[in-house]
Amino acid sequence: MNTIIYISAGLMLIFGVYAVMEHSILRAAIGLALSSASLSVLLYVLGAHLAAVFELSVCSGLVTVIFIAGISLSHSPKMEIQKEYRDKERNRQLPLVLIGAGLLLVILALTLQLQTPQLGEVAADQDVRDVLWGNRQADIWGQIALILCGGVAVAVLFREERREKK
Amino acid sequence: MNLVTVLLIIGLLMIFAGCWCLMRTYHLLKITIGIEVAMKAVTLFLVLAGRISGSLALSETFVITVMVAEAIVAVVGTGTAVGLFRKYGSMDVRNLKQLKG
Amino acid sequence: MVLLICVGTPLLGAFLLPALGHWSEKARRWGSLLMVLTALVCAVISTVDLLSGRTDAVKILLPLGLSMGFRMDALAAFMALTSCTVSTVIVIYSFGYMKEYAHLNEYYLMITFFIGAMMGLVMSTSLLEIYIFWEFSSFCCWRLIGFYRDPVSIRRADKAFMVTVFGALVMLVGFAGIYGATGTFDLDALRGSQIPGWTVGLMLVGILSKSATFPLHNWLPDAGVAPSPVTSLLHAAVLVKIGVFAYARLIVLTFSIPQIYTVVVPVIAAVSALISAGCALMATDIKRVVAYSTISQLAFILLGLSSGSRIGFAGGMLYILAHSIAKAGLFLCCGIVEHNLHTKDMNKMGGLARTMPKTAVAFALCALSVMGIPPFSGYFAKYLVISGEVDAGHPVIAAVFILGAVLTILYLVRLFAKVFLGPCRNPESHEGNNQMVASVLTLAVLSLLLGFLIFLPSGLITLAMEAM
Amino acid sequence: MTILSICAHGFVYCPILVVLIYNLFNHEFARKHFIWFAGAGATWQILTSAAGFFVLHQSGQNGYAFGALWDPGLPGSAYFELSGPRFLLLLIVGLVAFVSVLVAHHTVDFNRSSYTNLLMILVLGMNGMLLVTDLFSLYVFMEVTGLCCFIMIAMFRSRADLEGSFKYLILSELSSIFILTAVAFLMMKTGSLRYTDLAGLGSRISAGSGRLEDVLFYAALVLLISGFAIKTGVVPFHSWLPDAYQSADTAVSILLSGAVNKVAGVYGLIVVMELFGDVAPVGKSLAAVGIVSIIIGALLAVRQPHYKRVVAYSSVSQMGYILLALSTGTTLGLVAALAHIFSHTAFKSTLFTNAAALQEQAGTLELQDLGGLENQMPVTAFTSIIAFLSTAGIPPTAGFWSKILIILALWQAGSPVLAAVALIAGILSSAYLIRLQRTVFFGQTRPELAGVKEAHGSVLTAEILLTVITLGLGLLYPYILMLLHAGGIL
Repeated sequence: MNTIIYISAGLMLIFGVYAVMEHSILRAAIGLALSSASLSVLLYVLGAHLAAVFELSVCSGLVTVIFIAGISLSHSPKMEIQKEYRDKERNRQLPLVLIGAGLLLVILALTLQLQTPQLGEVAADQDVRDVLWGNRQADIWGQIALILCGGVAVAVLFREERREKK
Repeated sequence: MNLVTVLLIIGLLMIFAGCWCLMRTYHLLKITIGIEVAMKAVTLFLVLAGRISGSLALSETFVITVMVAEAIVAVVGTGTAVGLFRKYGSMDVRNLKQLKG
Repeated sequence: MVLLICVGTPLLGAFLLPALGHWSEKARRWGSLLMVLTALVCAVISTVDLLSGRTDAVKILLPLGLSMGFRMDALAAFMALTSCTVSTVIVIYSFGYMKEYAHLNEYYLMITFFIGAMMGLVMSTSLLEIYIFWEFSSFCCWRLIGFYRDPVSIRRADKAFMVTVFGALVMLVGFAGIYGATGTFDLDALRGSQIPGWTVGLMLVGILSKSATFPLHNWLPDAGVAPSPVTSLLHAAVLVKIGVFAYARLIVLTFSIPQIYTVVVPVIAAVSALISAGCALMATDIKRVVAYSTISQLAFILLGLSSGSRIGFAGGMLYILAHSIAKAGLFLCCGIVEHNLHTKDMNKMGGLARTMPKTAVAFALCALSVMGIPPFSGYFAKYLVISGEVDAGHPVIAAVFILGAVLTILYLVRLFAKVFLGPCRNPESHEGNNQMVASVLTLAVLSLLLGFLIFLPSGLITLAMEAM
Repeated sequence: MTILSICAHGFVYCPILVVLIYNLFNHEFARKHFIWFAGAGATWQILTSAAGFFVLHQSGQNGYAFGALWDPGLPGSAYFELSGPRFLLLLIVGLVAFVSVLVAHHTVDFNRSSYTNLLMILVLGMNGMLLVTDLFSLYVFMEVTGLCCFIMIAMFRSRADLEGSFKYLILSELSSIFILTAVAFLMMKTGSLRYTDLAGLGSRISAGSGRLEDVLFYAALVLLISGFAIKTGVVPFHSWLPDAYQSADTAVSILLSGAVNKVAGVYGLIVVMELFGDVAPVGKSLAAVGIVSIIIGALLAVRQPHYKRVVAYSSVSQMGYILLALSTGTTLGLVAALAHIFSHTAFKSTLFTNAAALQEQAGTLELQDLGGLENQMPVTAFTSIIAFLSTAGIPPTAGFWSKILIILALWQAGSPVLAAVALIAGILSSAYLIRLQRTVFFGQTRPELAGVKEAHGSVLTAEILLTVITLGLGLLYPYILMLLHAGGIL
């Protein structure tokens, strides 16, 4: 059980860092999707089954589709790519920094000797759907607004310019 | 070093990577990807918090809502980036020099 | 009720003037004059009440010690009468002077509003109220100094505004300090209370900036770019007197302050008097000379008020009156000269006594009063101030001020000689129009008459002294 | 259905309803008559927030809880609640939306229908933030607010618009990440995010307990404060703000400065103060951020070459005053902060409306191209002077009273030095605004601007409306203070 958690968490981190470091934007998007997939495994193991499904479909699926749509709408000309290589140079420091930060955190955790909480049991009587529809009406209302927002965003931001601004 | 600590550290590193991307990358879409990477870690934190405090169902509803928000942010970010691409013909942040003062 | 009319008429009525101006030029002028006269009449009525032993007051009670109101006491009555009288003359003068300019709507609005703010300030019963009217006056002086709208005027208007607002904000910090120590802004409640020394210092910054005393005096000579009635209003009737009034009201009459300030303030005043007198001797712009003279004379007033002796205080108050009338007269005369010759450089003038004799006479009379030559009112004031300082035990400072008085005589004689005497260099110049000449002559005669009728204001001054 | 419940439900239902009805009409009709739909939504908001306040005040209740969809019966549920200080912010939202619609009538041209839709969703987002009783729901509605703003800035699609929008998006999402992380950390401790469960958490936590959750609690506070500070746009998190304000269409700038950064940023900090104000460093850090941003914001504003940038940096500076008032944690401090929020809304919206008028009439907002416009545009000049006085805290305007209240609150809370610095910094506000006056209105008219006309129609109406509010409040403040005193608040 714990092994799967460690492995999927590690994969999530590695794919995430890959997504940040990879200078090809398409591969970065795929890295993000893989990171998302690892997270959804993690969520499933941790007991959040519904969230895991959503993670897989929305974040790993939909968001990647959005990014790929964005990429296909914008093909950088060749000379521009050269400029973007600078990204790669700047991001090359990232693993080192991350390892440093990770070591620091580990040392901190070891020296502070904090009393860490344990993972509790998954309560059987709670159903996500009940909680969502019964208790989180405000969030649902917010989601409706968010989706409306997204609709307008697609309509406004992605359309080709027909009329120039005066 | 138990499970919770390890997951917290991994999450923090991931947020760090996302913020790094936000601050230091030149590519507009990459910046949006950076936001998403950091959001992954936040999702993990929320579920972890649910497990620790024993209200997993509640945190699951949070996670679902966050995902919707995440997707819309990706839409808006990509849309703006594409708009900028149409203006400049490139996705380079260094082109953004209109606003100075 | 009388007080509300006195403050409200010019303050709120001023906003009717642009509307009147749309209708007719004449209505605007007379409307403005009428409002100022209303304030004057109300002040007189209220003063009569006061002398017969009744005090007019209105007050609204507010939480947090923010209560506000108006009250007419001896000091307020004295200031209100002085500034209203002088303002009335200035408004009449500007009928003639301000004929041909644009922005006249704004001019009359601001002048009237300014006088209303002055009325409000002198009668206010709360520190916050003083601050409010104080800022009203800064605002008016900003618009009025920038009246001609050329870049120089605008820059100097901004400078005057910034300096006075800065002073006011520092003063407000002082007020907040007093509030922190006592929990109220109400002057009645604060009377006689001991306040921390540093708040007095902060208030002094505000007072010095407003009454243009060294080291915050710089904006006043620069403000001479404004039209002459405006400068006259600023120097004589309202603006700079606000500072000394605040000193009298707050530091002399309301609070008991640390002893050190009875030395510090006279020393500042002495420095200010000498420096500005020196500047006046050097300046070649007639308005600058008179402006520096204002700074120097204000130092005398401050000295009188701060000396700590009753004689000095009475002298200071009398000085306010004498200086208001004489200085207004001087500026208005300068205005006539400037209006005629279209220059302010006194090297280009000379022998004007021949072409504009009435102005020359008025100027001479006012200058004599400022110099402090008996039997003009200025003489009594100056005498009382200096003897008050000797009384308070600072003979050295008194001696410095006598030097200052001598310098005053020097630069005013120099000014008069250069402009009005000698060979005539401006033969085409002529007397100003009737309203202008009548106003300056009125002021000149007033300052001469006051010397003989010195007992008239003394009733009020005695009353004010009793409150010390 | 009582009046109160109609008012309350209106805040969440009305914007969605307007969006739905608006999109039923055909495109050309909707484009032409957008002002009626958006205006109706905004007017409804103004009226119900005022009516709701009086009804609630009459009934003597503290708050009115209601669910968005059905009854808030279930235990532990996130429902909406109307209560005292929220009404003022709801009123501000309505007022700013109304002014923005008036201005948009002139400035927004080809994407009016998107503007209307987004405005209504934005209003919903802000109403949601103000009404929710749960930290997570606060985040959700904050995200709605933010997203609407990005789209509204970007939808005009010039280079500057897109750039400003993207910069805003980056920093805003950073703040979202901060806040969500903080939310997760807090949840580890409590298992619930309702305000009632979180309040007083600070007193139950001790720094030296050696428990991970307690350490994370402090981390959460830092993240919450910096997250909301980014949204507020205070120094050192201000870099997005001038860009976004300058690039956005003026109708959108009004929304951003008048309502969004107050509701999304300052209100968040108000909630943080309400929940965790008993942890001493919270107030202190707010005070530190506030004082720094007052001074730095004003200093930066002095040098800006563009009208809207000056006004934007002035926002940074004024937000500092609000944070300073909040940092006291006293009732007087809260009242002062709300008062300053309201006066800031009035005067900053005036300045931006003036910007719209200048843009429309003179065709530029670069300060070097403007000058001496007071003869051509007397009303705009007058309203800008009143706004200037209010910003600098000079009587008799609303800004003066709110600033005085802030100073008194600080003095009572025992930080006189902060109060003194905040007061003296008022001179910096006067400095940049007097420069604005000198370069735009005061002075001789430039020959190329001689043909400029006064603004007309709805922009002029908006200017006058806001100036009347600023001046009227300035004169009525003593009365308001008496009312507050009678109500037992002060």
